[in-house]
Amino acid sequence: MRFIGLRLARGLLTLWFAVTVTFFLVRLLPGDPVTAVADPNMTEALRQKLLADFGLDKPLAAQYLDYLGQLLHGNLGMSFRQSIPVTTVLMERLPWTLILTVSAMVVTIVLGIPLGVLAATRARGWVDRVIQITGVTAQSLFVPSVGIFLMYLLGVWLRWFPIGGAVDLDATGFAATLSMLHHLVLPCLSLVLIQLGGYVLTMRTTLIEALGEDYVSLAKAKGVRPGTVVWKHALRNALLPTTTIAGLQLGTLVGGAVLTETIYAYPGVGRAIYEAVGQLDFPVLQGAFVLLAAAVVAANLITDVAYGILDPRVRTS
Amino acid sequence: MPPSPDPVQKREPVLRASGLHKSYRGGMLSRGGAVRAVAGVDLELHAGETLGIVGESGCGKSTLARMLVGLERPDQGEVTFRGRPFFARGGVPRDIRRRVQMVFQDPLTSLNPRMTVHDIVAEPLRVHRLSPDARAMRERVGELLTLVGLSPDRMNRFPHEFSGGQRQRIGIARALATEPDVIVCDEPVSALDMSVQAQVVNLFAELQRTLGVALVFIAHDLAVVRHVSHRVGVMYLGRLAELGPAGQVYGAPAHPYTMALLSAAPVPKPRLRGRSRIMLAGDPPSPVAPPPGCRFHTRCWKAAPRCAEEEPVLEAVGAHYAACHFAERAASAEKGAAAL
Amino acid sequence: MSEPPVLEIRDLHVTFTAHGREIPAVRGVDLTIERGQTLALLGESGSGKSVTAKAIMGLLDRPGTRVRSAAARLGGRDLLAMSEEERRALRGSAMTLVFQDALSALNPVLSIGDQIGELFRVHLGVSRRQARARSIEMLTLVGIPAAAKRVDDYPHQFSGGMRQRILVAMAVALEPDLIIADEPTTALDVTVQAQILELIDRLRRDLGTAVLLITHDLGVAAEVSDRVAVMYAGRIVESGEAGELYDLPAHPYTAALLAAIPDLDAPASELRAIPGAPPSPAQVPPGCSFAPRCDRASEVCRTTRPPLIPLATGSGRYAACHHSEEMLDAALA
Amino acid sequence: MTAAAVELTPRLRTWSAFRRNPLGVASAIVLVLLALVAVCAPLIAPFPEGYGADTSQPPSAAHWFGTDDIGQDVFAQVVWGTRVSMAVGVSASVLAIVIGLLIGVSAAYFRRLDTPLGVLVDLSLSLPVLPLMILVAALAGPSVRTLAVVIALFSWPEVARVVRSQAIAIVPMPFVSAAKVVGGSSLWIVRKHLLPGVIPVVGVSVVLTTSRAVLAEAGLSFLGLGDPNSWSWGTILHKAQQSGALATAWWTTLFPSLAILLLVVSTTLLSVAYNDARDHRNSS
Amino acid sequence: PSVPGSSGSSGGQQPAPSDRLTIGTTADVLNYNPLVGNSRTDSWVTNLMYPHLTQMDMTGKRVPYLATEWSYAEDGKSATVRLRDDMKWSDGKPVTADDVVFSVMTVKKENFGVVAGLITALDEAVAVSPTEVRFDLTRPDGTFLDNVGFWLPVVPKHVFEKAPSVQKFANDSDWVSAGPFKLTKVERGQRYVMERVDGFGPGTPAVKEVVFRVFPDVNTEVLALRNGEIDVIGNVLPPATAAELKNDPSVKQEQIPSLGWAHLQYNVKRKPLDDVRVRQALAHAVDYEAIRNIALKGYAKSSNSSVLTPSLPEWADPASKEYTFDPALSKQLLAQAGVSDLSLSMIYDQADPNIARWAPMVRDSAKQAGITIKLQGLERNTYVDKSLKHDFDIYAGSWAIMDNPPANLGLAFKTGGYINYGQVSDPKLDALIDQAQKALSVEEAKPPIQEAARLIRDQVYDNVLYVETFNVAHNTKWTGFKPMPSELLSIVNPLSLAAAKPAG
Ligand SMILES: Nc1ncnc2c1ncn2[C@@H]1O[C@H](COP(=O)(O)OP(=O)(O)OP(=O)(O)O)[C@@H](O)[C@H]1O
Ligand SMILES: Nc1ncnc2c1ncn2[C@@H]1O[C@H](COP(=O)(O)OP(=O)(O)OP(=O)(O)O)[C@@H](O)[C@H]1O
Ligand SMILES: [Mg+2]
Ligand SMILES: [Mg+2]
Repeated sequence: MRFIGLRLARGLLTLWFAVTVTFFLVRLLPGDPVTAVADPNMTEALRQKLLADFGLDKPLAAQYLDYLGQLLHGNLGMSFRQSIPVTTVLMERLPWTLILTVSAMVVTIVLGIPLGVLAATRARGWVDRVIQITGVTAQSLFVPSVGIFLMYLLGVWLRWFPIGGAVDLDATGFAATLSMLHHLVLPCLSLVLIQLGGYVLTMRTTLIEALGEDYVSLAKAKGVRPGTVVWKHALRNALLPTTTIAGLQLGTLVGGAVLTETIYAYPGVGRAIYEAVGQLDFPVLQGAFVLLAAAVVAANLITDVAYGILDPRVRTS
Repeated sequence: MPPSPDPVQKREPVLRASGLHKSYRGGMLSRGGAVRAVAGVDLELHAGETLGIVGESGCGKSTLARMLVGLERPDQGEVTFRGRPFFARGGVPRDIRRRVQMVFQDPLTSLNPRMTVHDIVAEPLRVHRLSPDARAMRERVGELLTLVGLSPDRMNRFPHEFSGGQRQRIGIARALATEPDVIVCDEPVSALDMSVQAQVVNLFAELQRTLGVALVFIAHDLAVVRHVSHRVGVMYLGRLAELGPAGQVYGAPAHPYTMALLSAAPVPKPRLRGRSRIMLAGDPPSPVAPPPGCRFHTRCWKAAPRCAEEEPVLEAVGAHYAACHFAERAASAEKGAAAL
Repeated sequence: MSEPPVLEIRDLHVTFTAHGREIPAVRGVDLTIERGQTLALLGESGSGKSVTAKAIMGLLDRPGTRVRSAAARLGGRDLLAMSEEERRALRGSAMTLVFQDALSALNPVLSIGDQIGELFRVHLGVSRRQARARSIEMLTLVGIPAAAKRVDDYPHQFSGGMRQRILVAMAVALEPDLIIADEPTTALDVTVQAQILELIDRLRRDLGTAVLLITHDLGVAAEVSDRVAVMYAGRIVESGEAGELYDLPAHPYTAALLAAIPDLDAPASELRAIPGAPPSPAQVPPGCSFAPRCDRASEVCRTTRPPLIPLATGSGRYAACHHSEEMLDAALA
Repeated sequence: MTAAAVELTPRLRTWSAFRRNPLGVASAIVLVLLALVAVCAPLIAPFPEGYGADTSQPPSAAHWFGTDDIGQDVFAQVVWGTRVSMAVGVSASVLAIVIGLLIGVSAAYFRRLDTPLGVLVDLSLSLPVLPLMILVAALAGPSVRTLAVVIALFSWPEVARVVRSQAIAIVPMPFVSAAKVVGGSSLWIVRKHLLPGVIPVVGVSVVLTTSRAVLAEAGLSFLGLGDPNSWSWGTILHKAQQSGALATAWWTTLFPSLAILLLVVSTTLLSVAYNDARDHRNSS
Repeated sequence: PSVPGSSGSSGGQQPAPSDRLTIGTTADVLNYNPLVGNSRTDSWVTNLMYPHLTQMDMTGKRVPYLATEWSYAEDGKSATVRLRDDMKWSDGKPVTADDVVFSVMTVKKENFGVVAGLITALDEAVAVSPTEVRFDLTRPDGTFLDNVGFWLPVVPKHVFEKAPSVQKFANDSDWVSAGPFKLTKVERGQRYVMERVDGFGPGTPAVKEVVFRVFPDVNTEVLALRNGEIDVIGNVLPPATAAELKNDPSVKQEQIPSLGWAHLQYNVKRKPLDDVRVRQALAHAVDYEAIRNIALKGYAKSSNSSVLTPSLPEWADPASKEYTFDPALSKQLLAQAGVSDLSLSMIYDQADPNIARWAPMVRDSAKQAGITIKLQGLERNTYVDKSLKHDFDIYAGSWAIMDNPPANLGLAFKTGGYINYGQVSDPKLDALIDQAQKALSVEEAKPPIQEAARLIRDQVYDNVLYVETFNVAHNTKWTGFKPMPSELLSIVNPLSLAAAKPAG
């Protein structure tokens, strides 16, 4: 109970921190939303009126308290540029980001674990080297370059996958799902590429470490089959640090997908942030950061749960 | 029997611990209660004397040692050096720090692997500015190394280039650098190979004889403690079960736990194999929730209902002290057992 | 008696390669253990005891490790002639290993029942339920109270002594021919140590298993072993029946060890220490490894390695020293 | 003792293990070469400026990496880009490491600071880095110095965490207690025992943060927040992207991308190799 | 708005691919209220929904759309517009003079948006009949009809009047529109689907459906065009891409004149830029030809250093001469002005691909004249902020749409003009511009405005570099577009899309 309370308190703290940091950062930006919509015919009086409309004429502290107060009511405010609530803007984007990041995460884990195991069990052999180099290389790729390359190769040249977007206009029902997956492949692939390396390398190191532990020797001494030794005895332990990394990444991935979503014209939150910076749309920006912080908090909770399932030392004490 | 120091008992002790308590609470997230590592220990150490402490793993020996050198601040009670309390305002006074030193269990981890032997031994000299210049410092380090039986020309090497016994000598040299009055040794030989152990034990005995420092010698090996100590304390779960002159504690133990300990210790004499031994049941209880009353009653074959309720105090039993409701009877019973 | 010894090892060598250097950790070890017998393998840290044990178990399969021996037989079965799969089938059933540090040897994320039951499932192919039932039996056997309740607990929920008992339970579960116990009590309190040693000894008596007890504690060896082998720098320097060996050591190293033990009954002012330190396994002198520290060492000791040869005195005494006869004579005189 | 004397020092042991790892050695060589290119850029190619007659030419003998849409030599751009990219990477990582080192060590040693600093680090780690970098870079205006500072500002928590976890392993070591018993002050212990102890892991951090900083620099420059007065790999890519030539003039993107890849891969492999070499337990 | 996984289309039969024209755009529609929204990408969509009084032909002359005829009264104090009678709102109500009056008077009353600044002369708008509107003006203003005709979107009075504040009215659902297409579905971040309106006044569109798809990155957009996923790229192609795409047989590019120009402005309030010789020195230190040929790949025309560009041939002054690129002359002028080691900073929007291209060229050519120019490529908001605050030495930028010289020059060069970034303050210039604004016809306005333009050129109040020729790409499967000048109209204007049809 106390544990849960602490986690929650920590989550709230994280949220508050993100809100505060971004609130002030955003307001430190040069110019104001009104200059962003500047048009040649605007007069100074008009400008002031607009500022007042946005509530930007009040002192910063008052704006901040207002914002926190609204936030407590779950109100993220209205977008400056699009006259709709920020929640609407974000909620339209969030599902896509979740689809993208979660699928990338799942694929990464599904591929990363066996590759890590392969590298660790063949440590210092050529298989290990190949996996390591590939992993590191993939991790070091620059997203936009990869994106354009993949789209050119698989989209324009081979015509296997569509260019940009998230789902076809005409697709309905099952076809819509298929179309969604079809559009998901390329952006997901880029995200997987850049994440996979980290996973495999961590898996490899922790598994090599686990394979040197006494409990692995004991399992061997019990006559357990080599495969079982790796997959049952060593892997369960090696998964613990990997889980932490996965949790950390899941949280930051949402924000980290900015480049990917922009290049692939994928309608996610990351792109909304990028656009909102350009438009100085403070409420959307802040809302997005609150959302991302919430994602991090949620990811941490998930990690804790996963940790509990994997590690009885946590579960039973 | 080690040479007995001069009639010490009457003189003012160099180090006195009274009513020491120390608990550790777990991290912020841990549930259970605090570990009560030391729960009420009183000790006196006289100049030139060796006080041995034995006890099983986790009974609080190291915690006691750390409090005796001022590394840890007791929750309750205090440690005084020649009558001056350790924790004045703002930490341990520098001169007391200088006078009370420590030798650690693991010779390797207690020496910084990135420092040369010279730097390690010179560290106290630097901290207390005991050497006017670098040359004097080298000379002093050389002297100290010679004193512990190491050749001074190896002082520019790193600890890992030495064997276990030699490393422990480096640690001892460091402890001697400030010319302390008291050295607390926390299991100084447990990590050593059996063929080297004796070298270090001998060194301690000799240093004490020549320099007259008072030693607190902690170990779990009964024989080693017996070998170096004038007086011996037996600890169980954070408390002293028995305390007294070595000969008496070993020869006529008053506390059942001391008896069990002595009897369980393996004897390197195959011929004595068949002897009757006291086999304790179960494991030592957790220090988080020590049993009420006498802490030993859960495993004691002599326990009576009273033991579960009333905590025995350390009181004189003949020439030494024991904390047991049945101490005297135990002492006589032991004689009977020995006769069997 | 035509019954073959439970374990027979001839000329075992183990060499590690690390940083391009060869470390001959074990250099020609012979071991024989008869049924129902306890052999204590004594020796100080780094002398190669654990490596020997792992080599016998066939656990040294990581790259950079070379294991070679002239003969290796377990109850008459030739381990060298077997396939890896056949050897695996013997591990855990015909020969078992008890580790020193029970906490690190038990898998923290698997329940005790799962870890013990695995033995039955791997070797007997029984169902999960049966394996569980057998695990409870084993826990009861080694004296874990309320075994049925605790079978699903995890290692961290047990005390040190209980964990060690669980390891012992695993070692005896399939009534092996040979139990190798690698310092099974070093991490434990004396009072608990006595319990565990007693337990192993009782099971040995009941099952007639042979035990290879690895220890560096002369006291422990004296308490439980029938025979003792003393290892120094990767070799066995002396072996023999326990009582005889302690009374009349035929190797200066054994003698020095015995002399260095403080005696409870006779607290002397000065212990007889052995000068110097054991050699690093990567750097062993050409002759007798003990020669640099030996007060009897003569020229021949520094140049010629003494072989482990049977001694005239006593039953099955062996020693590897150019001066053993001298020593025995001196002691008897 | 002769036996012990020949044992290698940990440093030498690491070095000898490292030398045996072809990947690590190759990476180190690549990094040294890149550093040389950065330092000697003026000797290798003239600073890319002005315009040329041959616009959008594919690679040829005259222009190894081709030319961009205003006829500048891409090879020269990449060479000079090495300078800025590496400078930003290295200075950002140095800055991040100084901050991370201070905070990590303080958190590990001063128990009372641990919780607040730990929370600060955790919170900072949970912020979405790239979007925030975009914000701050927009705020500060584009220049090489801004980039370095911004990147450092968001990279230190990672370093602090690594440093703290290493330092926290050192704090309970008996030699630290020994220094205390001997009378060493907190400052003394931090200076003489903790800092030297965490330097090896910081070594790994340096390369890793550098590579991350290079990627971050490329990302920010790509989004148009780079320094327009100097060439970095990200700037080259940004210009290629702006000219809409990513998909057609492949050479304008391929070579800077490869340069980024080369640097990041070699730094990562170097740190992996270094870590492997340091881990004596498994280096058989 | 749709949620992933839910079925997309409204059901019914799917249009065949050739019935659908897909247009790539780089941003979402931010505001569906045409009176407020002013981004180019917003306008593409709202222009198809809300009619304007007039459109433009390729020379910038106004052509009829909702209005059929328009004229000023003799005294210039009022103007009359006749409307066509066959336009209907999508809910069946006719588009009448009331709607026009409502639209313009709301803007005047609530004082917002682009139009507000253009109708300062308006006193009152009156619906004379359902098809005739009269604007009463407070002073003669020859720019009024051009401005209102082109910029004012006409919104349905019966819908918009219900909003308490039209300015705050989001208009984000249940649209009532009167253009050739009506908005039927919005998937923010992805696409906007518009269906054709049968019986659209000027003629029913040929294509059944127009879809705008959002691609934030031009490169991706180009790939999508080549892949056939989109038929038209709404945005102007970067010159390099246009040059590359020339070789692609499946892509056709329409050349659209720009109504604006790219230019350098010097902060005349700052020393030594207050000295005309220094400004002239700077003007002679720019290699105009190179910028047009290299940075713009030849997709740019010279404006002869005049603010009257060739895009508006009616106004252009053939006598104007472009500044020569002459570093020697430049040095000489500087020496005359007594300036040495001139070092200036130049701000520009780093996100503008063309300027980012030629800004270094300006720097490099200035270097030949011994002038140091430090580039400050800024993030857009910072750039706008600095421009408005006149915080720069040299401002590099481009005007988007300057469709009426008297009106535009007033904003850009009259003392205190809102976009008078260079802080020009020249009484002679002010007088000339005033005179031109009062004139009711081009003939009348031309002499003073050409005089003003010459003054601007000679005093280097503005240094016009070029007028871009926009390239808008579409798939060769489509034909029949009616291009109009400026990026705002290009081929995505309502009349063009209404006329577009599959080729062959
Ligand atoms: N820093 C600490 N934090 C929490 N618990 C501690 C700490 N130090 C010691 N303890 C606990 O206090 C108890 C006594 O520990 P201590 O180290 O004093 O025992 P010990 O007698 O020295 O044991 P050993 O023989 O194993 O060295 C143990 O239960 C231990 O777990
Ligand atoms: N995997 C390995 N790689 C390299 N050297 C090894 C390896 N395992 C053991 N050694 C070396 O072999 C020697 C013998 O080790 P072993 O573990 O058998 O000693 P031990 O007698 O069991 O000592 P202890 O009493 O400390 O357990 C040691 O010097 C050790 O360093
Ligand atoms: Mg201890
Ligand atoms: Mg061992």
